[in-house]
Amino acid sequence: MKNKRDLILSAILLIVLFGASWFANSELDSYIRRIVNLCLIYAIIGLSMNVTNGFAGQFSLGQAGFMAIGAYTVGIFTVPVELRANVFYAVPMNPFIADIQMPVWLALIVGGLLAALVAFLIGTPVLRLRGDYLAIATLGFSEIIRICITNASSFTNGALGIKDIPPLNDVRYIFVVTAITFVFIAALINSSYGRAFKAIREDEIAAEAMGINLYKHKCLAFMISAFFAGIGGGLYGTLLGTVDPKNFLFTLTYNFLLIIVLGGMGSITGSMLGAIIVTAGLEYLRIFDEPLKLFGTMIPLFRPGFRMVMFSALLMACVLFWRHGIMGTREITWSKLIAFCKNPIGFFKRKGAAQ
Amino acid sequence: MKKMMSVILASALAVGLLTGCGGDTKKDDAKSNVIKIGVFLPLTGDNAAGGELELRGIKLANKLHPEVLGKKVELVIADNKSDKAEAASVAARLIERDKVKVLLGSYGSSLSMAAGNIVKNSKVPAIGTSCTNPQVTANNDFYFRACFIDPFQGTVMANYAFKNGARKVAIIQEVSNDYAVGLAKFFKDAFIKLAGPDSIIEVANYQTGDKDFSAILTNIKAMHPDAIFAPGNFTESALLIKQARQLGIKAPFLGGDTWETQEFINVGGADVEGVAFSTAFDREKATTAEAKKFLDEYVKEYKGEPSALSALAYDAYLIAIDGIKRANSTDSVKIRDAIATTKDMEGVTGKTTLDKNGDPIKGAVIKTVRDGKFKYIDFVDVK
Amino acid sequence: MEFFQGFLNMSGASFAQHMVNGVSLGSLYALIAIGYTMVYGILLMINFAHGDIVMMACYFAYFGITIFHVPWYFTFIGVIVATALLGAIIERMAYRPLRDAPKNSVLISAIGASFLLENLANYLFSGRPMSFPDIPLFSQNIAIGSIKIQAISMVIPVVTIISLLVLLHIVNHTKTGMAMRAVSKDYEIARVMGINIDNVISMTFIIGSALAAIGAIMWGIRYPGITPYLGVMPGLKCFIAAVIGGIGNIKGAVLGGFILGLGEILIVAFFPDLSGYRDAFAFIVLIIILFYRPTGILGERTTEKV
Amino acid sequence: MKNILKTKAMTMQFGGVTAVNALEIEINEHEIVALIGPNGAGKTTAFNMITGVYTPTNGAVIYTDAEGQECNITGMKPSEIAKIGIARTFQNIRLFKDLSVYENVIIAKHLHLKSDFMSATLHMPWYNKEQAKAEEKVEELLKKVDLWDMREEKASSLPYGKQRRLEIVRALATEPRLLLLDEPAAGMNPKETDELTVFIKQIRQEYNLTVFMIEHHMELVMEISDRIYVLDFGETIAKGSTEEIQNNKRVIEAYLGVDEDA
Repeated sequence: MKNKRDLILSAILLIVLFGASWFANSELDSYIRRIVNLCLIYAIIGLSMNVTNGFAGQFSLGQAGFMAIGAYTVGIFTVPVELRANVFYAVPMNPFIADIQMPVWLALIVGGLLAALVAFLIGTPVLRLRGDYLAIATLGFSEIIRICITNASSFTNGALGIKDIPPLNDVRYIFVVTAITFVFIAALINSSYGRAFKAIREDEIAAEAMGINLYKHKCLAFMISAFFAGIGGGLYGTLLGTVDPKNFLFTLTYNFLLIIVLGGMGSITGSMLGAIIVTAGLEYLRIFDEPLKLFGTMIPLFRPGFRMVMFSALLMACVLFWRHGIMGTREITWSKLIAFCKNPIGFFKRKGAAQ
Repeated sequence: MKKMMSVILASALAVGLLTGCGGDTKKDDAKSNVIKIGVFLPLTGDNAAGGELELRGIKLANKLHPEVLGKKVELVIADNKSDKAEAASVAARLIERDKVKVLLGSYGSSLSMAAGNIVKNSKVPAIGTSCTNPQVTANNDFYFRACFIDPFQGTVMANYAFKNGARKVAIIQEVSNDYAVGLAKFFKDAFIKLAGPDSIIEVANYQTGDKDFSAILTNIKAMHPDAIFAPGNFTESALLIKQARQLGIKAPFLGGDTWETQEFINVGGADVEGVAFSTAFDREKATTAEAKKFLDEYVKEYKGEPSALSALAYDAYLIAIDGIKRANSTDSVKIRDAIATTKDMEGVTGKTTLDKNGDPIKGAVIKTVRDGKFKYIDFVDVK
Repeated sequence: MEFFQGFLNMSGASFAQHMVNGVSLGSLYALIAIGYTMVYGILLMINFAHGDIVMMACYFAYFGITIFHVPWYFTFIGVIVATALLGAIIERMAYRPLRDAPKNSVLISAIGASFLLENLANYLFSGRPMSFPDIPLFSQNIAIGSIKIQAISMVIPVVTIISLLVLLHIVNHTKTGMAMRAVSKDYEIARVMGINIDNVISMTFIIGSALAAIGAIMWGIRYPGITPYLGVMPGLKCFIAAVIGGIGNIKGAVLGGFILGLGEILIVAFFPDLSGYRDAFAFIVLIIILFYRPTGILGERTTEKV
Repeated sequence: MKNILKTKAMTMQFGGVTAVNALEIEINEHEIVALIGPNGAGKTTAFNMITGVYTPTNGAVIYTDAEGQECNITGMKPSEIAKIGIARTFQNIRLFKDLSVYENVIIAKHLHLKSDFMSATLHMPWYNKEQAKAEEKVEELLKKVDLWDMREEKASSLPYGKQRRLEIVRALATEPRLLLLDEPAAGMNPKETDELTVFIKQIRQEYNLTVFMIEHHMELVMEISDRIYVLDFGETIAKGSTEEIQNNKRVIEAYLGVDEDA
């Protein structure tokens, strides 16, 4: 049976990748490890953004806010109690939370759940909106979250941020979280609920007429998205070791926007590809920030700031010329992979003909 | 169109590969006659102005002290974009990729803190240039710095305010800026100790990037403070002071070392005349020989008066060179141990001795703006 | 009761000063919001880059006066022309190719354009703030009793009203305006009727950007620090102002601008403890308005045809 | 004969305009009832009120469910109305264009799903069982209506007539008792219209349906309707059997001078 074959192949792939992450963790230098980790974390958040923007068709720009909630939850609850007085030196930590310490995995889940809760609260007023209104309202909420974090010093240490978060630069750990996220979202999209999301994306009115409760499903998608953004944010916090409100400016969301646009809105495998290309690419584009000597002459174009010009130009070029990204709403499936391996040239020809 | 895109992408990648590989030809460094020092500074983004000034100081120091242990010192400069995530990955890159022995930077305490764990874990010493937050070196044996810290700076300004007759002070802080919030707290603590619990009459907040301060200023005007302590970025601070003067607030403004940039005067114009702020260095207090050298060379190189930021960055480089010299080794851990015992190292901002946290014990200069120029008014030594 | 401290202690003079501040800020928001609303009214899309066009105009003015020493009155005309041109170019590059694409693509392209302008400015002009040229005529202070007003704060409302009237005239009484209204009512039918859609939309962007330039000049004189990210917050807030008033409705944008400007000032005036939350105010108002009156205060209610 | 749907003085006003005024409709089980009238008469508005897209400004919609209970469904959400057994199609086809034919139909089974989203995502056994049952039903349905061979194709790539049919099939998949068809024959050629006539009759028989439809093709209407309501400018100007309507003066007047393709 095809399903069984796919399941086995997927399991094998996961095991192989986990082995690779084991190898990466012990063999690669910390710089590469960092980039791998960042790729994985960005993949989680890209996937989460794709649930709302790609599958449910609700254009939300609130990812940075949900990440902030996750990152702060992890930050607040994992800093060792004895170090807290030192971190919260301006305004003492609220006694209500001052003695609660959690292991990272628990803090991650709590962070995700809190983000989902906030998404639920936000969802009621916001999800009635459509298109650009929704985009601007979610962006607004992400800013409100950030402003609240800046001002609620006794919980979040305000602008001073939280330092001394136990670092988690372990590729295996982050890989496992990413794999769980991927499998979960893939399973969700392939369930009846995932199809309901797609129906809403395609046509809200028809979806509703088919008995799909719009508010319930949009809210569900929004919450799931926030949950994983919270988890991703938490991992981001542990990777940095310190968080402060300025990490979560709404421009952070643009990174994930590029990921899902490049990968294809509505494609899970596309989001993974997008995350890897964007993260590694941004790191790679760093050469644009450094003076470049080509054939003995200095090229004056290359100086700090050029990389971000390239980044934004890429985002635009992607939308203008390549609106569906790499994958569109298609997925890389085992059947396609096998067909490709059997006949690489024929595979593309057939696809070309179909278009 | 699709084809064109892929061609462009492919060629971009190819160019990248070519240039990227070019940089990777590094051999075992024990025998090499180059010592690499990494510099990570904000060269773009909000803090670019400060980062650029510090880079000048470091470059100048490198020009005047190009060698140590008979080896050439090579600077590897990286931009951290005023962004913490970037700062962390840039620091990791400098250490892992470029194999730097010492790291210098950064402007902005939060950027330095983002690199804290990386420095600690990879056991490479880092020397902060102008990151004044006490948290940078706390709990981190590998982080040192060339500048004084905020508790000291806050106390200095509180004393200054008190000495000049201020009894009721209002604080306007850039609430989203860690530097401003930290400094405001230490100022407040010190001032309350001097003038009593009711002496801070108001703490108002604004966000980075705000342009309009008329509402908080109108509130504060009605309270008639003797002085206003307003630590923050220079752009926002200059606009704030401008609007305060425009609203008819006559009280003097006090601030921190971030104000010492030409942009502060450019934006603030005549309205920032008479403000007072603490900083690390001034020509008037240029007592050491190194300082004279620095002043001469700086004026020659950059055609302008150096700021304290450049001086501190210059000193950070010197601390690193001094450490390497005394360690007589290129081993990062040995260099770290040598830096930790830095004593009376003669730099631009005076003699530097590092305490057990890795913070220097040195005094502060108080400056003002007069006739469109920064002018020295006072020096406060460590008690 | 401490919370209401500011409210109880406020003197008449302070209140009057707050009102003046609010009107001054509000009229500035209104001026920029008009440009937003105009583009939205025709194209039904948020021109995310509008705030960044304002930013670019500030740089143009800086270069004109400070670097090239052109007298300010000539510079301002030049700035308006250059900015209008920039607007037309952005429309041509970022929006025209996507005319028949899904709305979300246009939105992403707009975000991309805005981000590109910011990064480009950062790259070209460095992140170091530049000072908007000081024009004593506008920056001088005028005192009315204990109330202080900067000359420019009295000019801004006048400029806002004039811009509003000129724009209303163009939209309601000229051929171009008629074409614009036709396009905004029904894009397809306007095309069938022989209206050159591309020209009309370009024209919209040119007028919108010229308004942005006027706004930028006023903004620059009032708040003279120019940075690459200058346009982000004003851009968002003026968009919100436009939505509050009813997006697409020019008078609504002015109304929204004043509501937002006064609101922001008064919330800090009455509740000084909330000064740190001031930027959240605009977004909270936006969400409340969208919840209770999705088309804004003066906007027409529309229903989707099923 | 048992009554399945009735509207009581159902009225819809947009601003100052009355789109539908005090509409009284009664539909009995297993009937095919047509709603006709010139363009802009308020027919689709009436549909929208019945299916919850609009809430009537006045009046009530009463539905009799499978147990014979009368319930007031005025102002209920469209999704809830779909759940109690009223399905509809749209005047301008509203398929899920980018999804496959199969997906279009199985989405309509979602409303019968009892598993919560967690067990669905984790593909718990009880969810899989439910899902298998749904898949079985969809397969059976698609085979019956000759769309099984095209199940993998994108809905938007189907020929026009098939799209119309698919929309009806999708509505059928929600297992309704009352099916509302909004101009099912619009844009069809005579051959397709004939096929549709047969199809509607067939599904009514097969699934024991009640059909309420808006249609301009008079031939189709006269051929299959048991009863007809005629609307003009929001007012009911006539109702009755096909013969009664064909001879009604007011109906002829209303249609005279109105450019109709029927």
